[in-house]
Amino acid sequence: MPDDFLIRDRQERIAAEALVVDVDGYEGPLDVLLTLSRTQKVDLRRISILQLAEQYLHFVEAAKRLRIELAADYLVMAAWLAFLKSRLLLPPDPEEEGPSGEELAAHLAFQLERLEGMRKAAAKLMARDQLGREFFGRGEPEDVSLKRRVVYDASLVDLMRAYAGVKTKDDFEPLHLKRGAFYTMEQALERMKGLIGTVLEWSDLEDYLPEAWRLDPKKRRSATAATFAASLELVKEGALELRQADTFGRIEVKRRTTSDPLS
Amino acid sequence: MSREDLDTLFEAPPIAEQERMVEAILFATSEPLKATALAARLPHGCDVMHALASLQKRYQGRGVHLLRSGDEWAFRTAADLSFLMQKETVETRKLSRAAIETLAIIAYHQPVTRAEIEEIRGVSVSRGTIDLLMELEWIRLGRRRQTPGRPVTFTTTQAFLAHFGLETARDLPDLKELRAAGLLDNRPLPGTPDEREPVENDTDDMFE
Amino acid sequence: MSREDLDTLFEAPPIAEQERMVEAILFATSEPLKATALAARLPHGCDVMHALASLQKRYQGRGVHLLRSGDEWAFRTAADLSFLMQKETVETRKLSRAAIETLAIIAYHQPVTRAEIEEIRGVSVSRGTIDLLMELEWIRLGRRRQTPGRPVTFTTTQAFLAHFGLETARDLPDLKELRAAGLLDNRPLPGTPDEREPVENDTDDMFE
Repeated sequence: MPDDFLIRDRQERIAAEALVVDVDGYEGPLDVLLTLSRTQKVDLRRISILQLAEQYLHFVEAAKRLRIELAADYLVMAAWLAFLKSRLLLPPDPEEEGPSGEELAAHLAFQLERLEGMRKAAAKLMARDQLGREFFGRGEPEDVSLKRRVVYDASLVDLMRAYAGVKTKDDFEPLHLKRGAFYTMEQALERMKGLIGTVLEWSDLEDYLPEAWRLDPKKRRSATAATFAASLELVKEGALELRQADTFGRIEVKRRTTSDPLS
Repeated sequence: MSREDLDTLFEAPPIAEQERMVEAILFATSEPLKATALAARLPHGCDVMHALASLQKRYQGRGVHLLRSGDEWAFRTAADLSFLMQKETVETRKLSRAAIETLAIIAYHQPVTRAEIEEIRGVSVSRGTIDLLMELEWIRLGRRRQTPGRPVTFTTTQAFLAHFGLETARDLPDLKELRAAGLLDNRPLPGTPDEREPVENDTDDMFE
Repeated sequence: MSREDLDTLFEAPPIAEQERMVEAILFATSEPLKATALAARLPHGCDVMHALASLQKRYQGRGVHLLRSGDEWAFRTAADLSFLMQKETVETRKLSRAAIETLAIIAYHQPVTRAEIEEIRGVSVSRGTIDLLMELEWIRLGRRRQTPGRPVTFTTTQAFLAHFGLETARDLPDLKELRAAGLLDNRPLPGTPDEREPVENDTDDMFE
């Protein structure tokens, strides 16, 4: 058989078969070289690149004879190895430029060792404990509920400017008669009548001014006058008592009770 | 061979190991498990109830508890930490003019009643404005005014001071100082864009 | 108010409480969480790294472990209990030899260009292989190489580390040995210019 010289023993035959499979599986010429190198049964660092080149060239020859279609890069590798082989066999030509055959051979050895190193590392990586295979995450994660929070942004300057705006508002208001600044006695009487039921102790008349009429001095004056007039009216009716300790002193009011003799 | 024979033939793992196993299964499972379902997944001879009880004890006071509901068991977040399970999305909004004015008046006049605020602003204060400021915890109810009707007053809060970087509300600049800072004059007309932006930035620096 | 003032104003919860909180958050999720994401969910002033470290210690030897991958943390069941977990095992597509080798080359040589992967394997890398690894979120695009053509590079991801239970890319099996043997060096074919030279420092990014 013409191919017999290739297949020297059983192991090599198996290797050759693997090669055919690998060609189909398209693992590339470097893969073929790595597989072939194993037949040398030496450390990759001490491999004979010359021998490997010959093995590879035989492999390509055999493939051709078996009419196995080889991809272009296998043939490129074959051409390169043929060149390398000639470099290694012939004495170095001092005239020639470029790397020596030894340098090229060393690099090919490095490539093979590196590929093998990566394969071993890949195997170790895949042999590690893996998520979803050896170790597992939380099977029933608890939902994180989304809560939308609105943050209101206001700076101190906003605050002060707003206050300044409010305080100077009057300056910018168009001129008009402010009728609202007068609190009538009728209004005061209405209010006092509603409140006297609660006034069991002497208390300051000013406390009975309506809320909205306390701060503005003009409005306060109007409200005080009206409330005082209304109180006098109520005293006349016998519903209220009124007293003032001294001139310009506080005017105090109190509900008049029946047990309380008129003073 | 009887069941008893099997029990002695295959020794059950030590209880600590059983507890680890139950822990791992309950952690990884996608639904609460019945003790019987757990037992089916454990090596022969394990005492599931014992393992569950000691696991439950181990998680006492932790961030996660082993809870039983009916005859099913599951790990659950400790109830007091449930607030951590909420993810907040934050949206920043500017306070409305009504709100910032109301807040300013409360800050400067506290304690102040609603009627007084209305008097100063010259417009009524909506319930919503007060509610918003309360919700922000920038204002709170003060003592009732000891006047007829005993109206509630509003004051600002610690959170207000913290937000605006003030030590006390007394640190707020008075009208004279506001004027000196240029905040009282050149007030933009309502509805027109404020052209004094650069001044605002200047002022900002003073307070940050 | 300065940051320091705030720190003293709002006191952080005690460390034991911080640990509980981290425990609850990590227990509730199946995805690894970054320490920064954890910190964002904890009250002000918490020391997340401290809490994580003491939590990790607490779960040593338990049925569930706290694993770190990159700067992400997650609880995972102990690998020695995998025999109990058949129910949880997800049937994953078996990776092709090409995909496994490509992944390993990217992991050990990152950041690495496609041309470099091809040089190492001695065969072209199919588009599908890269796509598959990207889809698994085990690899991602790194910075472009600053060489002519500015080729894209590939690096591994946090998800890759998490899947293989690696804390960092430094923990890859045999990394030291491979490096000592010079097998991770970039050694160009003699007589060809090394296009990676200007950015050699890049190569070790992931490992330092």
